[in-house]
Amino acid sequence: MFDIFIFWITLSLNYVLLATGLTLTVSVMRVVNLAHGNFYMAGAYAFLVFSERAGLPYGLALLLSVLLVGALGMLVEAKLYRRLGGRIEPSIICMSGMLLVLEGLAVLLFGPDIRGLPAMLKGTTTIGGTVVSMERLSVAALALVVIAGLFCFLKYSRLGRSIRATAQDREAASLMGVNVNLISSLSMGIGTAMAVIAGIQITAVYHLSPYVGISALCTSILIITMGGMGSIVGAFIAAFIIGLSDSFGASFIGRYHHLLSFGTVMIILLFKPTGLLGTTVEAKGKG
Amino acid sequence: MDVKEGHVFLEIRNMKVGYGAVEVLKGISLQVEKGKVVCLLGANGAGKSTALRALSGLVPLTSGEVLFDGQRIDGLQPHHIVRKGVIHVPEERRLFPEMGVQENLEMGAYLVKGHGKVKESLEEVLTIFPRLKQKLKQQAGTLSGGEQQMAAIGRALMSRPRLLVMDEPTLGLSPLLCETVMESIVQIKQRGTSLLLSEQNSELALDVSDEGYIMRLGEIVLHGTSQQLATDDGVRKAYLGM
Amino acid sequence: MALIEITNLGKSFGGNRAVDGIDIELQPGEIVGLVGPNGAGKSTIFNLITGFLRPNSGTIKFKGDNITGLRPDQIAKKGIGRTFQITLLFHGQTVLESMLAGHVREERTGFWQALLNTGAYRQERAQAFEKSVDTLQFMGLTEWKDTLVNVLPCGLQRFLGIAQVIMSPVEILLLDEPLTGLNEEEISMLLGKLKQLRSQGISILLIEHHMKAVMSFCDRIVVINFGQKIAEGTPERISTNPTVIEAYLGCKRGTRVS
Amino acid sequence: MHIARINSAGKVLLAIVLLGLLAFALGFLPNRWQQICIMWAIWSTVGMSWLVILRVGEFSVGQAGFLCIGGYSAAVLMLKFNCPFWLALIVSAATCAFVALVVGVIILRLKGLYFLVISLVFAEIVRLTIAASDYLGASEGLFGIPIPNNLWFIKFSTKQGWLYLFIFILALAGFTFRRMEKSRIGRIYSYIGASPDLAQSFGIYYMKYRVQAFVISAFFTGLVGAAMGVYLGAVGPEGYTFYYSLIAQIVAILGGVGSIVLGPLLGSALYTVFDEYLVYVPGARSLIMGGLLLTVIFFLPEGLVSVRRKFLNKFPRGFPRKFI
Repeated sequence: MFDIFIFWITLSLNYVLLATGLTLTVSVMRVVNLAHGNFYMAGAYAFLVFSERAGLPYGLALLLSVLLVGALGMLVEAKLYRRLGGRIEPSIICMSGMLLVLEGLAVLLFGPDIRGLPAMLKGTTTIGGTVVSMERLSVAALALVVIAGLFCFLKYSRLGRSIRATAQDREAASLMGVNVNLISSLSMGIGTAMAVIAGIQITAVYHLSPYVGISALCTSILIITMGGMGSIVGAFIAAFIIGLSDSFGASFIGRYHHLLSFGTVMIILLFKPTGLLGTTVEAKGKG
Repeated sequence: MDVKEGHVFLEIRNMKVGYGAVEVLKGISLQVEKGKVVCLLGANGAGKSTALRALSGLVPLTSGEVLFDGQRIDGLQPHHIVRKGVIHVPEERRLFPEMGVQENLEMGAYLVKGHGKVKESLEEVLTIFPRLKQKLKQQAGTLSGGEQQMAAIGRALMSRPRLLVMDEPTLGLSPLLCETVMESIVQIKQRGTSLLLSEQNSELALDVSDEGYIMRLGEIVLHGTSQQLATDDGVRKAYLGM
Repeated sequence: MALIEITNLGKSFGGNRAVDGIDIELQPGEIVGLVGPNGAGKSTIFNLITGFLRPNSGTIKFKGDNITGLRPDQIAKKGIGRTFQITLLFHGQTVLESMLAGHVREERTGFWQALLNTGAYRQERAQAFEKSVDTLQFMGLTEWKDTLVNVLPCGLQRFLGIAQVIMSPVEILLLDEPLTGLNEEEISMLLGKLKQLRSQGISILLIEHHMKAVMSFCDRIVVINFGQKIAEGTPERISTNPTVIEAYLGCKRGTRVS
Repeated sequence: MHIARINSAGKVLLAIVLLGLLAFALGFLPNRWQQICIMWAIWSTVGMSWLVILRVGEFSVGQAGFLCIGGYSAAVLMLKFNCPFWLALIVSAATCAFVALVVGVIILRLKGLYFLVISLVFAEIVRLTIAASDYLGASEGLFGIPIPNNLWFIKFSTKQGWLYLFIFILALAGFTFRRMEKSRIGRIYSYIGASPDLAQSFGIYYMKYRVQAFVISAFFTGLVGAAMGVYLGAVGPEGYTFYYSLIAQIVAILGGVGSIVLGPLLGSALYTVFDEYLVYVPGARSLIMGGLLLTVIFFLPEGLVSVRRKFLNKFPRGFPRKFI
């Protein structure tokens, strides 16, 4: 029981990372980045290369893969997405294209098989008389640190503030002297980096294959639609709800817990089409 | 700045702007001298907003040039124009709704380096708009219209503009609030900032400004000192078409 | 009985009262102008009447029926036609194709008949076609009928907007700034068409900033400011009303200190 | 303008006979090419169905869900209820239409991004739920679906028979969509896609037509899905991944979204030929399809159809809805 509880916390915190990353890109780009899940997958493979093939220590490998894939995200925003002028359909198609390219590359380079990722810490420890795996604890701790760091960055730093400003009113932000194009790339980069961290940690607990991107994408979509697109606090709450269904659900409700998550989101949308805390991208976009 | 009074600070030469086939501005020219308040008057749809938006780089020009302090600024991106000291208070305020008032003001000082300077500017803004003092933590989206306008002007002042461009600062405000806003414009002018403002409320605008331009259907139809314009029948004509 | 009767209409956005207790009445055959400075709440009133927004308070009656809170399409079916301030277009369609949209609500044949191209459907289609050709002729757009709407000159897009609305019988037209972007010649042409429509028994409620046109064209003018009605009356009386002049020109500093 | 032009019955008849003969002739191609033609017909139909939803202004990434429901319905009906093939096809398609109705009423209230992402999640949830059900064979899926009885000269034990069936479905879908596009229904859809507000101001209740389009699209997708399931003889959750939803999008976009029939036909031809020759290199398929999508969106935004259009010097229609 306690074990599942720890698992819930671990999973949910990583879901927060994953979904906050997507929220960040959505609120600045106004389009859901369909390739988000595949950046997550790509990050995990990058980590695999750095830690196993290159034999780098855990922390360095993590940092390198975050930087590498984060930079890739920025590049995609600056070189591909921006050329489409913010129109939704072409952007979605572009992102679907990216999704396929990343998946294809992963299959070509690493093969379609399932792999495991090294854990940050191994072994177990006891908390209050219960044995808990160090792996899960460390994963939860790292996620928490990153979330707190991101939160402080967005809340208190000059750059973080300009990201929020750009998300709330792009034009007004440019009138404050903010280079909104740069901010867009940066948000995409940070959002992607979040996905990478979540990817490395979640796939270490589960498994990694070139096809894990879609389920990560679906999870993060469920979370951000439930929490309200663009709302980071909403994403936080929703991540814990979806995490609840994904961790406890499997043991208490049975194998239909996905349906449960989906049903919950549908019911919330039925009564509040903008999600729990949505200040909706839609409403802003359409004035 | 060691530029003397009377020096032409901003110059717009034959600015044309169009959206698709529609020509919104049919070639307007105007000048703002250093330390002066210039108002751009006209009824709805005359093209005032478009002129100001084009000036600060939000809308591309079809032709013409904009010179600020002797340098061309047309074709630059908005944030580059801001860097030169031209600050635009957009129509309908456009505060960042989910940020507090203080954060909004600090966003205004985005380009200002140094914590002390920002604090100084904040103090200064709060002496101009003492009402904002109690509202610093309140979310900007929940302010009343008048407070939002004050916050918007305050936000623009935070970066110590050389030229302040205001688009319809009294839009949707009650007469009493309009006057408060106009008082603040006088104060801003006294601090040596040049102003270019567009207004529907011509009586008030002419009262605080030195010079006025009157626009109609994308053209400037009248130009003169504020005293001249205040007594001219052309103003009434441009507005009411009577 | 009044054609449209609006009582105590109110609408707030956030804490901002955009429309604040407005009463307007429109008699059959009347042309009423709705004027006021930018942001006064005129377009909001239109959106409330046509169901695109739901009022917080007040009722809207059309020929005695309460239509408050109905959907836009239900209101349109009752014979209330409207145009939009920013001309909305069916991008990618020709003028003639988009004209047919205005006739849809008149058509009775259903999905299967349209799919199977039955006689009744064909007949109705021919009627719709004929009607749009006539209407285009009336609005002077015949030569443009195969042009894509988005490449149509801006002024003519406004003509098309009105043409689409009158494809089906309407009793009242709500026109949101129909003259914006038109040149003097087009303005007098459009006003001529509107007068013809009125002689066919269509009432008009009009938002417009072109004061000259409003003054010469409307039977009655309602002036709105800050979401409230500040004056109402014939054009002559409105043009000399000091409150109205103040709303447009503003007042001098210091003359109104409380 | 199509309204004035009335096709003479003779011309239509001639076209049908010619196309029928062409389809008949396809049955004598080598096996591999028959296979390609089958896939071509399948993805053309799915692409067309996808476009119907795009016409009302929504971008669906959930077509895999309906293929999946269709395939599984047919499999269950034939395996567990000994239902005849033809009945199974119809019932499966109807099931999809019904699911679309129920889901559509909720999710079509959402606009733009919300609809898009929820449609994606919908398809994935359908798949995961099926994979969780023991009755539906869990992750193994259902297999051993019986080969349908012969129909007249069409033998379902050969590729030829299936080719004729899929071409028939394609023709049915193509005919329906073509007629829809040319009739008032298609116009109403594009009115709604172009500007829902304006359409509403003319008395068009847009929810009704949005749901209608969604249901029609699901019906045809389900029909193809059912036939495809029986054709392959097995259905499994691994078969109906997100990639299937993307194929619908890929064929329509490759071909060009301006033309509801011709676009998917062209796009699907390109796709299936590519697919047939790439399937043996794992990963290459995704990579090349992704690259193709990016190429099209940046260099040929109107799709293959526009190549023809450019020659005919017509205005391209482009995406039907201006979003922001």
